[in-house]
Amino acid sequence: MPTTYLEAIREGIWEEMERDENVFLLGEDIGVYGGAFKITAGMLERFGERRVVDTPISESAIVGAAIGASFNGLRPVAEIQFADFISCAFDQIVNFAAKCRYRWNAPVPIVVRAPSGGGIHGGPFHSQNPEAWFVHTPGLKVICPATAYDAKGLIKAAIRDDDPCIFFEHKALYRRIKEEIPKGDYTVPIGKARVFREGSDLSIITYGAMVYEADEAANQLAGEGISVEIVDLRTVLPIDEETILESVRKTSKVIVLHEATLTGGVGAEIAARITEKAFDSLDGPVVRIAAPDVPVPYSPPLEEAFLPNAAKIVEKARWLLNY
Amino acid sequence: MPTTYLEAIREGIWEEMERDENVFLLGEDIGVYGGAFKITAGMLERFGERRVVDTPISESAIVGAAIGASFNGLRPVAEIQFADFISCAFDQIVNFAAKCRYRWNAPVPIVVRAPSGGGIHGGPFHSQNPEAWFVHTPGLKVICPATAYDAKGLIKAAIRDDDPCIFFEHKALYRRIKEEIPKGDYTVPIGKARVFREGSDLSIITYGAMVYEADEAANQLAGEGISVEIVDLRTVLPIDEETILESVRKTSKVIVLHEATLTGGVGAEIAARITEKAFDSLDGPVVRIAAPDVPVPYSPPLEEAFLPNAAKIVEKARWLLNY
Amino acid sequence: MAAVNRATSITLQEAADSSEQAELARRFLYHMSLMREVEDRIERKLYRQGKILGGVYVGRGQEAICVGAGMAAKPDDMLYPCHRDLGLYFIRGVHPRQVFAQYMGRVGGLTKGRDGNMHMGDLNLKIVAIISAMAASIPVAAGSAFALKYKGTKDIAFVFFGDGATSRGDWHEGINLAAVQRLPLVLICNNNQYAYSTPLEKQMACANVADRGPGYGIPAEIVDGNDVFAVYHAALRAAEHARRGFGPYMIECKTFRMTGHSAHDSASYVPAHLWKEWEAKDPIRRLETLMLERGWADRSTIDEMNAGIRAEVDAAIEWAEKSPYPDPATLTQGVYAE
Amino acid sequence: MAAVNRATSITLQEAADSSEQAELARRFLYHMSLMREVEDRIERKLYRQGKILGGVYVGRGQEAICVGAGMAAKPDDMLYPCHRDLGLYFIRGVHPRQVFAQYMGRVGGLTKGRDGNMHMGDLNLKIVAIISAMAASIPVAAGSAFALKYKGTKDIAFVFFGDGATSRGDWHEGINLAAVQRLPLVLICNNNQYAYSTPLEKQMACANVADRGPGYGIPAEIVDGNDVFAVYHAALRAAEHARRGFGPYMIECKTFRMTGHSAHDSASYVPAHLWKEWEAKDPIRRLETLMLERGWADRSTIDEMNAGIRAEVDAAIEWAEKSPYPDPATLTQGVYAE
Ligand SMILES: Cc1ncc(C[n+]2csc(CCOP(=O)(O)OP(=O)(O)O)c2C)c(N)n1
Ligand SMILES: Cc1ncc(C[n+]2csc(CCOP(=O)(O)OP(=O)(O)O)c2C)c(N)n1
Ligand SMILES: [Mg+2]
Ligand SMILES: [Mg+2]
Repeated sequence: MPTTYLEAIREGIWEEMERDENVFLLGEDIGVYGGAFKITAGMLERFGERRVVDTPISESAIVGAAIGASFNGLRPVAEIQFADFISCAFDQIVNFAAKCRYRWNAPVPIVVRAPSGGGIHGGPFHSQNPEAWFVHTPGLKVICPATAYDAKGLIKAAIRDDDPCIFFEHKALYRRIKEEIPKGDYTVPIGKARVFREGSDLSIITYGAMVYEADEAANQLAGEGISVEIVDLRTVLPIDEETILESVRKTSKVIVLHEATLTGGVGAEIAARITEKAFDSLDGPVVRIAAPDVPVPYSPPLEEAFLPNAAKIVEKARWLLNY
Repeated sequence: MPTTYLEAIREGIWEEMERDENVFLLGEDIGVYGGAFKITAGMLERFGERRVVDTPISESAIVGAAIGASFNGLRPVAEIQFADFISCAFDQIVNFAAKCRYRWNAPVPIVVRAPSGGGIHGGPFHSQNPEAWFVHTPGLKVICPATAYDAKGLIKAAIRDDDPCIFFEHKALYRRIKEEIPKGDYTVPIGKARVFREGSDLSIITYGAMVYEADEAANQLAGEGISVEIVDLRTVLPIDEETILESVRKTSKVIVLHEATLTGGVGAEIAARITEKAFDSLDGPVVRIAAPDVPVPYSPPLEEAFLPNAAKIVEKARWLLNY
Repeated sequence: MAAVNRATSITLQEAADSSEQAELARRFLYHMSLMREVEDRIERKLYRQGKILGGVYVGRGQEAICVGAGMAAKPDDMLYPCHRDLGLYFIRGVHPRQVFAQYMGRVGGLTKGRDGNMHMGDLNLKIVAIISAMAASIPVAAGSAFALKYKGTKDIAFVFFGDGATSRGDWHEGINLAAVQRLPLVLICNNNQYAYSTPLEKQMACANVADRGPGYGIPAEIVDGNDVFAVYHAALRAAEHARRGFGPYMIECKTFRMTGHSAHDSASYVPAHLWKEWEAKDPIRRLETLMLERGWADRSTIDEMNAGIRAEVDAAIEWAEKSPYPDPATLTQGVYAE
Repeated sequence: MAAVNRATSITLQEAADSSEQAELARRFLYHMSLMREVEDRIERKLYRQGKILGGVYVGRGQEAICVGAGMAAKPDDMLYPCHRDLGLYFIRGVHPRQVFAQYMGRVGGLTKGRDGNMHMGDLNLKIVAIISAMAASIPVAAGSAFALKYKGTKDIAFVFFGDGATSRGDWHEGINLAAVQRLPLVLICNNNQYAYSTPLEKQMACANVADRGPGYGIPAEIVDGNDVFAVYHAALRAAEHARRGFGPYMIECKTFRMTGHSAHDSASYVPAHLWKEWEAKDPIRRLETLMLERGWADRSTIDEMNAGIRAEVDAAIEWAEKSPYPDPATLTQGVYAE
């Protein structure tokens, strides 16, 4: 039976809880309620109040307490109810968690999970993709899985990782993405991209929900005889430069795509690296496709215009291929 | 008599306080003490406790209160004692201030001042350059002046601006930069870069304290017969794309330089835009020079190795010119 | 807890005469019933019909709080609602059709489709759009109060929040700043005993939110949040305190959320006896009973009023459904001043 | 404020016999005097000689707080110092030479030159490096307390903070979380009446930090922070409370910062009479007087101890100055696990 993206994350956490007594969960409404998105459903019953901790509405304290618990041997998995509220815990993440190892050799093996992304009519405060803030913060690892397989393998890898990991789960994928995945234990390495689809004419470098828009665009372009390669980054910090550059060297034309707003987004970093390190391989400008620089609007026609999609990708791809 | 960068900002604020009764100041230790860096020295005596408000240690409340006061007709200038602590007010800035106009047509004419930057042996918590986080936040304006002239003109423009402005003052420039500036009223437009030094062989796009490192490098390179153009962005959001592209089209070789850490920095955005919009003008990769991806270290030899400087620029420039 | 006053019963002393009381009661009832009707339609009809997308949060059972406090505010006072305070909008003159259009993402909504559901406001009406991050509104409201004092007005700011919001850092920072600066700020807590699925005892280790007043050096009073007169009179006292320059004043309104956290939440975590207990305390039924007992209204006037509300709401929904969606061409407009 | 206990005088009852007392006093005095001497050298000598760059923050006049509380902690308890708590490091076995090297940015320092001044810690010694953002350490310490309880130990966490830090959101969130979860956390406030230049009345509108205890449902006690025995015994009570599973316990130590906020601050904003008043209450002089009065020490033993400290410190500075600077080649190492 295929497993949803949501269920895959749940399974990954569950298995890690079974495997390691030091793993525990904290966050708002994760216990009795099983989490706003039901990622932790059933865990209170299985693991008890000691290991599944419903907290007050205190994002900063949730992350802070996770850090402190990690100093004493635990492996906390903190949930931020919506990624939009991770800004309330920002200082703990960027100034404390991220810098401990470098400053005084104190590892901070925590995971901060945050349901992110638009397309669910959540409006400006329940749709954001804030990964770029953390990508600009040395010391963090930032994970944005697209598939159920990766979601499970990466959450498990993040829990075992000795550095602070920010794990963005795309809300629009939770129930939409279903696939067969291995039942038992496996991990996916943090920092390794994956060629999601092989191709030779054009590379699309992307991650998260946009992988599927890219794939849809690739299908359409395939009909026109154009072969698109899709690189799913999976981890946006550290960035798997090697896999990106390999693809670019192969196709010579590249689109960088993400759902977050354009300016200062992760796409800027990727585009900059490509230009710097594969300049001679490029047969055209590195094209970025992203949401425009506005808050995420609520009304369906506005949100649709806001989000990148296959049609917008196809259009830009044609332009680039004719360059 | 030449005016320091610090004094220029002070003069700018002072004049705006004189000009407009609705301008007021709030922050930690800005009254009796005149601010940690003495930007507001003498203002309590001149304008009184009503308009110069010493607050508790509450960065989030400082920014939040500024926003609320702006709803009722005031023009608050909030001071964050060190830019490193702006993360404590992050949610108020990125989720509330930045989105009000778009969401419900409510202008937020506030200025958040934040002394930033390294080179003063401040260590990981008193040296950061956090501008990129805000550049990735639509709705904000982000200002990073390099000269005393611009510092005064831009703080005045920011106070008069109807959008939320984050004003980063570079601590290492406060007393180091001195120049003759006009006494009375003038403003510098937000969103306009300036060609700091004209040249024809190579463009360096930069801002803040790095303008002087670029200039120093340009001097050295001039000795080798190489003519460097320096674009001082002054404002990093909105980015003055036109001025950047004009310079790139002229020189065909470009270095993007900043003091903040490399990955996900403002330089990525600039490099990406250049590649996208001036691809055919480029005679070599867009080279970025920035601090490495580590927290700002304290010890002088480490900090020196960390900060970009003229020598590092000259080396990269030579490489690029030979490309 | 010497500094905490408790006003748990209806205090009518302050009122001049019975006809004034009756008129006040009618206005309370109208706003509370309108709020109930509008939210019932949204939560129990339009949402289930798929006509409303995204989150739906209503104030069922808590209507006395925003209506009682909102009626105590003067028109120039600033209001900072939370997500169960729809009554405030009606008191300030927002029409139900604007609310439905807002929920449906139409241009007729207060935010013209840019934001959804109760995330709406209008500076002209001095009602600030809800800030989604719980308690973020407290320091912002303190800033409004600062400006009103700065300008030498006698206007004040009202800020509304739930029991769960009290755990946020912003709650603490905002109240403390307001207290130190003696800002004219009235703090209205709806203590409905749950924050989403989280019960009070997992939110705080003290018995009452009001127990925190002394730690900020401000008065904090507990009232029966299902008694609109009690809320109203407490809010008047608080407003008077603030207007006179004595600084912030907190009112904790004990109540219960008679619904799930949002429309998709069945609230199965709430023990059944609590529903029963609080159903009996419904603030609208309670006000009606009071009005009938005192002879301020008879059944038929109330029925008539309700019929009027239903008709008003029917028309409002019709209007909202005809309101166009925003033009995608406007997507990037208005991020900055133009 | 019924829930607030006040312990303003020396309470020696708990102690078994006088020789134990004398021994305890000697250890207090050694750590307090060592802290004073090390910080005097840093602030008044090395900093002025330009041998130390960046910020210098010392605990002059407040030594009784960290030493009294630190001695009440057991070796496996977690310590979260603030920036005027150098004594904690010595109690945990850090050598003065490591502190000087730290301040000078040398590899011999606790952070090997990566961080500066008192921003240092060592997980092996269970002492967490100061978090620069005021009060950010409170939720983190709560997390340590959580883990210690989770693991079934009887160990607890101590977190130190100033009066100014109490205004931060993290302070509130951290204490509330610890209270709700009944975590074994001892909260030690050094109320030195200033935060940088900001006096108490601009920081809070209540009389005492301890007045906030009831709002979190935790005991909060006020002690004379210049009386090391009073601090020690209060900390023992608090620790006992926490170890027994009763949750957090706050101690507010009234004291005064006998110096500027940092080495570059002349503190001209402090009224002269306060310096005089508090100079007379110096905790080290006071302890010495007590020891002499009780016959626990004579002048010459104290002088000897001080001479020993000075020699130790001389040697430590010499050592630190010889400690090399970090190799720039290591700049990018250790950001992540390798
Ligand atoms: C900072 C933040 N964290 C989480 C949320 C998600 N959330 C929305 S409402 C809510 C519960 C609020 O409880 P309370 O303050 O008691 O108000 P009530 O809903 O009971 O009226 C939560 C957790 C949020 N909006 N903001
Ligand atoms: C969040 C934050 N804001 C501002 C500062 C700058 N700062 C450092 S210490 C200090 C004063 C602290 O006062 P208090 O907590 O009373 O401690 P004390 O220095 O008096 O011991 C300030 C404002 C900071 N470190 N963190
Ligand atoms: Mg509630
Ligand atoms: Mg203090």
